[in-house]
Amino acid sequence: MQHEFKFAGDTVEVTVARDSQTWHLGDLECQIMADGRLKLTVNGVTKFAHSTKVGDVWWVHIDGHVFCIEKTEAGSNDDDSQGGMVAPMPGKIIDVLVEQGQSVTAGDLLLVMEAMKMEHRIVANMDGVIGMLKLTPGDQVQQGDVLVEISE
Amino acid sequence: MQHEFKFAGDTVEVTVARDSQTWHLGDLECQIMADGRLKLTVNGVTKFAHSTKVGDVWWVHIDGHVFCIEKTEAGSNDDDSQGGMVAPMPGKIIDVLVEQGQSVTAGDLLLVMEAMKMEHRIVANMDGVIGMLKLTPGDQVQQGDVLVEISE
Amino acid sequence: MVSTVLVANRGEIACRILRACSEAGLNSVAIYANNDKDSMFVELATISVELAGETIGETYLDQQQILDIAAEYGADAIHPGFGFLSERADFARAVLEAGITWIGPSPLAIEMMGDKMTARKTMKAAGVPVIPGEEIDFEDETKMIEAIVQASTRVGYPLLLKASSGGGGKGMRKVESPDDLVESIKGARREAIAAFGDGRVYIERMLTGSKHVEIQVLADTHGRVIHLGERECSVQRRHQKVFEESPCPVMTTDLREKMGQAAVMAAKAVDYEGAGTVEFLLTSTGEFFFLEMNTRIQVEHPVTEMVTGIDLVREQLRIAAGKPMSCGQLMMRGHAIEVRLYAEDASNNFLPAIGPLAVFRPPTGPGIRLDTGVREGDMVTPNYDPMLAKLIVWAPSRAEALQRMRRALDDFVVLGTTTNLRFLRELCDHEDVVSGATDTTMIERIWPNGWSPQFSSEILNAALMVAGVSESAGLHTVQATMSSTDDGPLSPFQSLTRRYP
Amino acid sequence: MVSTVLVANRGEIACRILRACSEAGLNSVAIYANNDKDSMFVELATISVELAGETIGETYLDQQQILDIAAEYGADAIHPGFGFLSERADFARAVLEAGITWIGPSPLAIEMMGDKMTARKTMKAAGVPVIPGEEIDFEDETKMIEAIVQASTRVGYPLLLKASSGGGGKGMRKVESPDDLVESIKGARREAIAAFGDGRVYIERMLTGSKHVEIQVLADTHGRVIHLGERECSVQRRHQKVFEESPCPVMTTDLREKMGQAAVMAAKAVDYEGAGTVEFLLTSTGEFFFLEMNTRIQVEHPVTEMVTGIDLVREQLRIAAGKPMSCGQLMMRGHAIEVRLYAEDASNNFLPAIGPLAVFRPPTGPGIRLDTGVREGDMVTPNYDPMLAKLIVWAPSRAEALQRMRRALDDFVVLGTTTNLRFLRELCDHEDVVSGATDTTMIERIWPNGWSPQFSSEILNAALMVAGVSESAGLHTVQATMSSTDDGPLSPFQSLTRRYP
Repeated sequence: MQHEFKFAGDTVEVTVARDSQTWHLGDLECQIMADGRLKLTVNGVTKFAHSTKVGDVWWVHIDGHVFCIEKTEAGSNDDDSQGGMVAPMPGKIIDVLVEQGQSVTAGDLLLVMEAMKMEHRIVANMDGVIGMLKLTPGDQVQQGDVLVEISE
Repeated sequence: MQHEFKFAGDTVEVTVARDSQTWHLGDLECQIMADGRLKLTVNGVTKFAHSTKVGDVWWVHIDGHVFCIEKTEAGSNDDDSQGGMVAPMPGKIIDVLVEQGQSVTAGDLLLVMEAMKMEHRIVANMDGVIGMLKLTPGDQVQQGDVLVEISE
Repeated sequence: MVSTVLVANRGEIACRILRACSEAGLNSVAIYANNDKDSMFVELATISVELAGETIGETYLDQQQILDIAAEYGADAIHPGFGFLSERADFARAVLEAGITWIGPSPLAIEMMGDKMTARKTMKAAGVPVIPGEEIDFEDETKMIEAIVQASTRVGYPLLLKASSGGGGKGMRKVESPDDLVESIKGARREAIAAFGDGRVYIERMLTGSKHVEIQVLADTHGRVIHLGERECSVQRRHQKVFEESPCPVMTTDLREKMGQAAVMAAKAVDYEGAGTVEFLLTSTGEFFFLEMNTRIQVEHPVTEMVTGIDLVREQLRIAAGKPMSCGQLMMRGHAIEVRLYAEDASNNFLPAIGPLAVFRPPTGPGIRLDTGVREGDMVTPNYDPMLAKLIVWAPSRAEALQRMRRALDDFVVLGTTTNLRFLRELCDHEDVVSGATDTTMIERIWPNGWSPQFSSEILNAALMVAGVSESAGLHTVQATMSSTDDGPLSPFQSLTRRYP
Repeated sequence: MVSTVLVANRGEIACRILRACSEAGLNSVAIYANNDKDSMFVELATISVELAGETIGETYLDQQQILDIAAEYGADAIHPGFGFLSERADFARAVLEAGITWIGPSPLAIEMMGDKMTARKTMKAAGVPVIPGEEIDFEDETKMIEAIVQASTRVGYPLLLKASSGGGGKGMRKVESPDDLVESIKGARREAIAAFGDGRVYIERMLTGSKHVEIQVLADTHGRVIHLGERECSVQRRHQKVFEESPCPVMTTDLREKMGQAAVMAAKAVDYEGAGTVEFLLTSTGEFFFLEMNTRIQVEHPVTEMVTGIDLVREQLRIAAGKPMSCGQLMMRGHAIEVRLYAEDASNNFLPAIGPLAVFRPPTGPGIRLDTGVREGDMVTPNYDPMLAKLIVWAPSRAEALQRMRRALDDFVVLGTTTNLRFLRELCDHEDVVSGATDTTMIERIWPNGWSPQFSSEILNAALMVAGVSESAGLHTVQATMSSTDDGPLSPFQSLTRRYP
């Protein structure tokens, strides 16, 4: 199966093949364990990995390292600078100045959030129409959360 | 809701009433927590209980005590000495001498099991017809498991 | 006598104290804000009482409400933990006036150590070495500037301006040259007034390349004041400790005895009672200077417990009950290291992170202790300090303790929230940590442009494969919905949906 | 030098050793039978190799197969743990002949201590006190009976007959009066032949009301032999220890020194190397007698580690690699207690139990150590020893250690399999345990008709309510299907279906 992921800003294609209970990718082999962990064979050495998906992101723990690997839809335009504005850090929504369906111009003030005792102004990065917008004042957001989407 | 349980050989009726998120039984109050544990208020003091059901038995941990409380069907005849023969201790089935649907007479040898390095002979406790019988030689059984059922 | 202890705190230190009460056969009262109602510490008390109010000020810092709860539930002692009200002399006084035992030193001792200039003067009078510098007795800006400018010629550069009411780096300014002095004084004063309502600023020489070494002291009401050896806490980021150990790698028996005696003198100078910590700067030439005294139990107290075999919280309870401390002669053994696990992004200036603890699997095995107030399924919120846990290891030697810490950090799995686990792990491999050549500015020195994780392409490929297989097989899925407008509790099973293969 | 250690064991002790290897920077090889392929220890090794075969004899006891695996995967040392092949001199010899380091004493030392009559003679020659009694040098039944009958008049009643190859109570007979002697000799001999293929039986006086006190010793290849103080293991059921502590509550410095010196003499008499334990009976009058020497690491080694601060497994690895032990002067501190958590029905003559570990939540907090090889979701099978875990607590004093153990046992939740947790918990409240007046027959004395749990009607009512609410709400449901005819692994998520509210 082929998947498109995003890691550290780069888009990565990952194709894994299944042969009975074993998955393959190049020399790597992987089995899913009964408790949901994954058993990997890397250069003849076995490693155990944990994975869990939060939102669109796979969190992977392997050998003391943690990787956040975002699942993206192949072919779609998922450049953050285009469609969605993301929270620069964890914080709290203070004010919402637009509503779903509203037309906006690049630079318009959309949201105000508070984080680290400072106010951050979230402005439109393009002209367009406000898409999904579920936030209301008082909501907590996590770093990287999509705050608002704009479609052309 | 009313339930019939069996504990230490005695049949016990337990009726719990629900009022929004809180369950009541006499002076006792109980709430189910998000992680599946139960929060009890006993004489004004809060205790936390774990429960899990294995087969027909509720295992309950509270205050360092563990209780095994068997769920039985109200009104049904669940006297072990009548319908079902249970394993006297954990062990391994050595031989199965009857099959499902077969008529037997009280005293007939039905199964042989090995436990604690000894052989135990399981004989029919009544005349009747062998009901459900899933065991085959080599199976492991746990103390209290119903080995074979006989219906009149 | 003490029979029921109210713990005026939350999180891991509340868990630590509540367990100690339980083991000591004491009843306990936990107090909690509504957003903590599913937190672990709430379960560990005999009785748990919800605080009215929303903000920290309306809950954990609401002195009157806490005193009312103590009265209502018959608490005859209050343990403040650390942070919150622990170093508030007015609260200690109110507790005592309500006829309740305060598990800590006298309000006067808190005050004398809380005001940094008073503490400096008291220490000088007691013969405890302080950092070369001068107290400045003016509140008026013009007079203060004049006095500091004069003093600066005696103290020398680089120097530090410090707010007398300060703490945690607020109201502090490093001054490299005389040109910057006046502006820095004004800035420090402004910040100090804003943070503490007290603009008094004093001046100290800056001692670069020093170690932060602190001495644990214990004083009972039977006239015994002892020290329990040192902790080295030089490894700090943003003025906050992340890696603490005991013994200090460069400590000698002779120096320990000298620093210990200085700490005991410091405690005696304020008629100290209970557990406290005297912080020193230890220079590379082996000189040491009083920095401040923390008049409470400290975050890093477990490393002292591991090497001395003394249960500091139990001793606090004993001393507060008027009993003599139970410690015999100081017997330090082996080596203990603590690291602080924070929900933060070490690769982005250590900014706090929030999120679900979708997976939280601490390491296990001999010599590993975890002090935490969270468990798998909990949410990390921005409401409180982002420290999730303290991981403490003990081993017969420092090298073995570091080996054990590396293994423990590798085995510690936290997913769903960004943590500093990998940062801590890489720290354990750094040559200055391995050799014990740590000082207070080492993190800035090692990673002047910030830290970012190092990994091989093999391990990244393996991780990508794990993501690919997990996605293909539809493994665990956690939908993090986290909204403070929800009326319901932050339930892991309301917010997490899991599928198993 | 040693670089790769094969651990010829399973379960918690394999986990313990594998973690020590990992922390020491050594590679490790785990070997496992097919029915252990999902066990925890398999994950902790650098490489894990499945053993061919079904029975224990075909797997963990198959010496040739294990040696072949060691050769194939480049293991240059073998750690046998306890049980299995750990006291098999022939295996130790085969390991050495294969050019592999044996992590244990010499085959000759194992043999000399393994044969109880040889051990008695060796100890007498070395000046170590042995239980009054006589070795009997006849294998022929008639001659043996004749010799024992004569010896019995010198030894006195009550007396014990013991098989020379014996262990774990097999081939042992208590004889109260001369009338029963001949029959008992015949019975003991028969049992010994059946169990060990060796019918030799000898005679010792029975010392009632004694304590089982053992001394840990450590000997390196640089001529150093030391003792690490004692463990008291008097609390036994069916000749198996369940509650072990250090120090022994009645120990004095003087007696420890004497017993320690006797243990060191015992070790020196067989040119001992590595970690070993010399077991003694300690009578109420303070006399002590050699019982036997265990030539391996012991189940209860953690209590010694907790009070001495020495990592016994790391020392084993060090000594096997030819290095000097790293221990300094003996420094015992505080008090440690270990209880053994068994899957067994304490209210039914401690019969082993099996089942799913549907819930397995160990206690946490400072001073608590859990050595285990299982985790939630595992199945307890009748294939191996029913010990699930060792719960060890440490505290500054014995009273505090008992308090901590009570709290830890109350917090330990195991559901789905019957365990002895409650039995252990009640033990901690018994006056003889509280006062330290334990002896080897105390469990039979306290509960002559067997133990059964004590609980109030209030707590039973609460439990019934919990069952009622759980049933009403359809809480967690675990369908335990456990069949050895299944080809699949004993997967917790194949066999457990869970529903959450």
